[in-house]
Amino acid sequence: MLVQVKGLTKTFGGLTAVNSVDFEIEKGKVTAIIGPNGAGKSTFFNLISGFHQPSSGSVMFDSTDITSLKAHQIAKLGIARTFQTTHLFEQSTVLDNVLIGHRLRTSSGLFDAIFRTSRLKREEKESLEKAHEVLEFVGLTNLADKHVSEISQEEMKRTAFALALATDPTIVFLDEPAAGVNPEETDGLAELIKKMVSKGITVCLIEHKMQMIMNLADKIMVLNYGQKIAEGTPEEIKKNPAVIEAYLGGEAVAQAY
Amino acid sequence: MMSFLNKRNTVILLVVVAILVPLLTDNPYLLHIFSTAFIWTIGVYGLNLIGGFTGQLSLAHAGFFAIGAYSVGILTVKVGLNFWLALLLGIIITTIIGLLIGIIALRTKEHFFAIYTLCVGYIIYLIIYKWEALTEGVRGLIGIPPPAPIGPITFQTPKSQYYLLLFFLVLTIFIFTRIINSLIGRTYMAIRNSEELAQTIGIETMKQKLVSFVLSTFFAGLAGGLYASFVRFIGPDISYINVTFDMLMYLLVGGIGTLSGPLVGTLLVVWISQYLQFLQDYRMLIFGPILVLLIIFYPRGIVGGVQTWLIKQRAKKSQKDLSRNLQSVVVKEEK
Amino acid sequence: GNTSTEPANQSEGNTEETTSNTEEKPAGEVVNIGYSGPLSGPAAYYGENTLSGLSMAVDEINNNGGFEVDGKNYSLNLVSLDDKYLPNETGANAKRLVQEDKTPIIFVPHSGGIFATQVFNLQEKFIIGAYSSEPKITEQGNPLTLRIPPKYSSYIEPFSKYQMERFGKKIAMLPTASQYGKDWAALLEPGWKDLGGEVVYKGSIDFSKDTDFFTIVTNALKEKPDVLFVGGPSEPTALVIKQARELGFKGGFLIMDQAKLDEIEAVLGGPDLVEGSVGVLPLIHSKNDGNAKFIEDYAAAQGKNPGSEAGYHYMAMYLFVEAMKAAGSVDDPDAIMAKVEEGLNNLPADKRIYEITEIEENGGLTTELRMGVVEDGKIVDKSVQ
Amino acid sequence: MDILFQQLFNALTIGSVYSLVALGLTLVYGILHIPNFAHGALYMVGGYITLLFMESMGLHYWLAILISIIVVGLLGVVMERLVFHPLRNAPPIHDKIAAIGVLLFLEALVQLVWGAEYRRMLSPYDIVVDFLGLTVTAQRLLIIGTAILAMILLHLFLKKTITGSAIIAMSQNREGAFLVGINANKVAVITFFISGALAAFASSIASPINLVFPGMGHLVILKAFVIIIIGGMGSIPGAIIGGYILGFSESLSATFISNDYKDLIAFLLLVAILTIKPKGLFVKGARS
Amino acid sequence: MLKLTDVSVSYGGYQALEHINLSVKQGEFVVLLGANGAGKSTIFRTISGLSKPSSGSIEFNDQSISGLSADRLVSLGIVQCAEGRKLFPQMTVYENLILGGFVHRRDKGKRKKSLHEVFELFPILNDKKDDPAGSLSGGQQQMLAIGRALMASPKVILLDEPSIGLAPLIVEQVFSVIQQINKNGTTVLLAEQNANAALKIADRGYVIETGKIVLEGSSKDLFENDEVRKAYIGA
Ligand SMILES: Nc1ncnc2c1ncn2[C@@H]1O[C@H](COP(=O)(O)OP(=O)(O)OP(=O)(O)O)[C@@H](O)[C@H]1O
Ligand SMILES: Nc1ncnc2c1ncn2[C@@H]1O[C@H](COP(=O)(O)OP(=O)(O)OP(=O)(O)O)[C@@H](O)[C@H]1O
Ligand SMILES: [Mg+2]
Ligand SMILES: [Mg+2]
Repeated sequence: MLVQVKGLTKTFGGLTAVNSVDFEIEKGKVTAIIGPNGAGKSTFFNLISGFHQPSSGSVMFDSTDITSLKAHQIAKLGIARTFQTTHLFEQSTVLDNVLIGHRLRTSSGLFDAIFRTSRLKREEKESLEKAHEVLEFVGLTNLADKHVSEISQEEMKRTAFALALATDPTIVFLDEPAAGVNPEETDGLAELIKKMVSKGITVCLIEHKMQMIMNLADKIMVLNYGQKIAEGTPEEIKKNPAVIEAYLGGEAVAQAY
Repeated sequence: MMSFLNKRNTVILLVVVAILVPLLTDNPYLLHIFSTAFIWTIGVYGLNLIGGFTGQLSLAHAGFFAIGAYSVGILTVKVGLNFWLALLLGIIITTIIGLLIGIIALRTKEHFFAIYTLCVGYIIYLIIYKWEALTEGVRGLIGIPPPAPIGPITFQTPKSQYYLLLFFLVLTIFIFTRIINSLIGRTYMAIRNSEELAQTIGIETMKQKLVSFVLSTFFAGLAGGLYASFVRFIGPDISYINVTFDMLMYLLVGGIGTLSGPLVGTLLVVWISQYLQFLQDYRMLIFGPILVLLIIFYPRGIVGGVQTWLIKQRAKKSQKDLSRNLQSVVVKEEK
Repeated sequence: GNTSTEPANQSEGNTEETTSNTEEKPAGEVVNIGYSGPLSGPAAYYGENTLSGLSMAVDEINNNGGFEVDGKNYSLNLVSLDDKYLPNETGANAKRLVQEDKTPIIFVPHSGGIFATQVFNLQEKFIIGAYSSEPKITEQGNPLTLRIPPKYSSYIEPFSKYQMERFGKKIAMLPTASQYGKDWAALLEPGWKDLGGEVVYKGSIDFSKDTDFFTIVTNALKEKPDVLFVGGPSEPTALVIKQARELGFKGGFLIMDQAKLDEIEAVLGGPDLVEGSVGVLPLIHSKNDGNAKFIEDYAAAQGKNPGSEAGYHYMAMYLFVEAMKAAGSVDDPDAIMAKVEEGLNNLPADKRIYEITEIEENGGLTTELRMGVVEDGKIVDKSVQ
Repeated sequence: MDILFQQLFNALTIGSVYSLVALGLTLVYGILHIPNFAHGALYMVGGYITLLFMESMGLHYWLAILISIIVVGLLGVVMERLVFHPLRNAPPIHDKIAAIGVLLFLEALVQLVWGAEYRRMLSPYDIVVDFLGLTVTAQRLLIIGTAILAMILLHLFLKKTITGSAIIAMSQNREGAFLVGINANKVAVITFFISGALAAFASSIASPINLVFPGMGHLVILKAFVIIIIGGMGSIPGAIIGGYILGFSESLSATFISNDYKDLIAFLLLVAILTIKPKGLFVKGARS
Repeated sequence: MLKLTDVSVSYGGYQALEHINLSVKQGEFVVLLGANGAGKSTIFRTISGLSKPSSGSIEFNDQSISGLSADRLVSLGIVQCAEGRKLFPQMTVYENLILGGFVHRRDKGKRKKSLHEVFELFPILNDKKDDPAGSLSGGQQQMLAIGRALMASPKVILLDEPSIGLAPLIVEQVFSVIQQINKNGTTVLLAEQNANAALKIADRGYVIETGKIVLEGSSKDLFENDEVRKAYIGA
């Protein structure tokens, strides 16, 4: 198991956003998290990626305990993520955004910068190559010099993917990667996710787009009010009455029409 | 590539002009104004690094400037050290204090950071003002020696001091440019852009902000040390908040977060305020509103404004080219 | 541009060229006189006061047809620049004045600025008209510095004696937190002790920073002093006196020379609260042949009584003119400086605002002591010869 | 013991002034997120306007204060309209710098009009009274009394009137306020008016025990920032409590530690607090 | 009553709405369906004056209201109960409701009457009227948000995903309240992802996809539409 979560809990004041969740993510697979708005999905991601400190519970990554590590330390271990509202470095170009993504794999410091040491030059070259590589991977090579404010929603999503990939991750957590993207482009993004998996990257994603999830996911976890209410293959989830009730839409209501 | 060459040529040209100035004129006043402007520019680059590129507005920089100046002053006057040694120690002292303050101050964010550093600046002022045994209090430190000669080179005359300060200015700009154009500079800008995102891509933002802050106090301390030996007298006033405000004004007029903003802004404002001397106490009646208007209409100062204008021009030109091309296409088709 | 044809405007110093009536004057050469002082910011009032004495003298001299040196007629032109009290600005201003206006003399009314100009005044050849009682400015041994105000050390003993006899031996110190206040306190403490007195409280008040003086005055009075040493600009000093009385202080006040008894009295609306004070005798209370005309003219022009800043600068301007005449040069600082003594002797009777007793070896003027006390609601001249 | 009580009384006086100034500052911060560096200039202008109407027009103290409150309140409004409103979408750094520009301008303007000298404001309550065995002046009792009254009135205004609720609503959720039909511009204008009025009132009641001069706002504003940070930026009770905390710590440290270092102590207090709690003492949970 | 003609909205470079044409008649109950980020909230924000359209016009009772500020629209009777509730968390339930009636602040009688009605609709709010709004549970907060909108006595109420984050039971409750409001004469425009429940009570509906209206019709038609079933009902 690549990621093992045990009894993970997070409270905000009086609200329990994530409530003792046990969960595992298998290497090389696509794992999805679904659930109603406010169910605690994003919070779950925030806990794993070190953005919030859990109130209790533990997170293991590749048999290291990362529960109390900081976000940047977790990123260095190979965990990348994207945000629900696409989060990019607004005032830069696509290339600059992605370029900085590789910074955590470089070690040049002030000294290198001032004296332009060979290490700096090498690492700058590396970062640039990496940036071009991931931009090509997500299909944005031609937009490299565009300002992020000039590109479309879907292109932003791709840039966010590229940024995550530039950190050389083992696993990426994608928070609603296809939100606000039309169906055709959604398919494109799904293809991209598949491509990532085939490259050996483990993917865990949150999505409300059921068709996409059902096609992509190997395993789905359903959260409701911070609690895990179901877990299983897409087929199992589709049929799960609790999930239909809480999320997919109560059959009772539909029939009553 | 063309523009890069142009930029490099401009820089070389500027440096050559700066070197020629003292040869063309004997006016010590002119040299004096340039020299002081150079000193401030160095300090303003420090402010630009942390405020403009890393996005943390520090209002304590007059304080760090003063720490540099007083360290050099005290070490030369009271301890009797050689100027160069004192300058080195002064910078070290400034950066150590900067480090200690930064560790605490950078835990706060945005407005809190600005006000926190404002208060830190004021504390530095109060300490300089009250600690008479060390700083001579309100009287100030007198008799600070000019930079000690290096071998045959002495720094007694306005010209030689001008060259010395020019050297440090060019060095500052060089270091600054190197930093900004490297991975480090990109890291700082990433933090300015979004600290949160920077963290998720594995950047240790606290450490990076701290390095940037310390480096910015380094420039402030260097400027302060040079100031002490240039003016050769220092009083607590140089650590007062108004001096930070002045530096901020230089930075804003030039363009915050731009490479050449500190240079352009400082030279310009220092000269303008010389020309506006006849207004005396009413200078601020003009400066105040100018500052406000500038912020509203040219938030990135002169350099930023020019950059935007150039981009627009280029866009216009390319659009014109495009429409011309289109026209020619149309014309062809009509034929 | 300037409109300073009415005298009332001249002291404002708000324009670079403060000369007036240039058109009416007989053609002759112009000698520029420099000034760099605080004309904006917190110290601006002080700066304006110093400048007012200078510009009054300059205007008078010009209106009287200038002065003659070596057979040539000259008029004066006062060039004043603002340095915001910052030494580096003073330095820049001085360089500019020398460079652009060829000023042989530059008046600087604060020690920081004086120190900053002493760094290069010998190279650039100009006299510093130094208005500061800071001892170090003359200790530097700068031959082109003339210290205008007197040393205040001579006040210590008579002031102390008077108050000790009248009120008692315990003194609490609450002067202004400026350098001047501190220097005073530093001299007063041993002086007071030498006379057998006791210093029961040492503090200082920063008028521009303290929001309320009650706290510190309370603390000082807790020690039950007989005499309170206060000082600084007249208005805040008056306020300290008032608050001390409010808090029940019945003793006397020993007032630093910066504050003027007459002004304090005016601020407090009468002599009741200042009863038992000792300080420098205000100019208007020591009218004599030397200063009567000046006091009247100044009051007419400025609408207020002249303080010592104005008086000394006024006199110093005349002194330098006399020195130029004696030296036979308007642009050789060394020559002018060498003839200051002679200039002093030639000073017209009605320009002797203060009685200068000597010029010290190191270039400091020494003035005769004038002491005033408030007894039975009146300011009384107690000058000791 | 006597001195302790006397000093506590002194602290109460000065704390009242601090609280009033800090209130205006925190109000603007809470609602518009502007750290208004020019607030100290409003304080100063307030003192001058009162003085002007007392001296040159011969108006009664209270009438002059009333005019000053209105004039400075309007000055606050003008500032909002001309400077901060155009900058409402700009990055936060810009507000601060624009405020500095306003500050420089107002100080120069006051110096131009009234000169740089220290001035005294004479209040009609210039009498010493014996109050519970302490020496106090009527003016000081007046400061404490009216400051507390002003705070109570402000509290009632904010709590009991619907306009007051609108102001608080805006500080808690801007969009929510729009959705119930609150006009953002009006609230901004009212807030700036109140803030300016509080500054003018504070300086008008404090001036008779101090002096009126162009730099009088400098340290007050700096301390007001210390206070609102201690009290949690935007928190109204925090500003009041913070004002008194600072008043007491200054007065007591001047008495028992060192007068020379009492200002330092106030600022060190802040540094200590922020070191432990980077967002201030009384800050409530996340504000959206 | 409410009519959008050719309305387009963009956020910076991103076009969130393209040529939206939409109308709601007096007393009608209309639902907007669409996935996350389709643009439903943007339509609401635009009607309420919180976002400015780059082109097109909005009419209310045959008068153009484009460009009016948010508070003017509220006083005209267009009230939104927004996504994310936008309550005043540190104010009490009572204060929140009173502010809901801000536009009628001079009419005390009306305020009292509305308050009474709201408390009748949601008795729980009366019980909790002195508690800070932030302390309520999600469902209660949603009720408060609706109640606050009702305090303005709206002619048209815009409800943006009122069922968000609510337990199914509460969802049903909320929906029946909305139905009740509509029956009492208030025109309702509702945005929902929960097509199932929404179509059950609405008269008519529009389907939005990436900023465009792709389908419109009566609730029954939409419910039976295969595309809709596939995309939004999932069964
Ligand atoms: N920083 C925070 N402070 C307080 N409460 C929070 C915070 N972050 C999230 N919450 C609360 O935690 C709960 C879960 O939120 P979360 O963002 O994880 O939901 P989600 O499942 O991602 O929903 P959605 O599908 O709408 O994105 C919500 O009630 C939210 O209001
Ligand atoms: N302030 C904004 N700046 C930039 N883009 C925005 C902004 N608000 C919304 N968007 C984008 O506009 C699109 C439409 O958003 P909108 O909120 O209207 O969707 P929605 O249909 O209400 O979705 P949901 O079901 O998530 O509430 C989305 O892609 C969203 O990311
Ligand atoms: Mg989420
Ligand atoms: Mg929405």
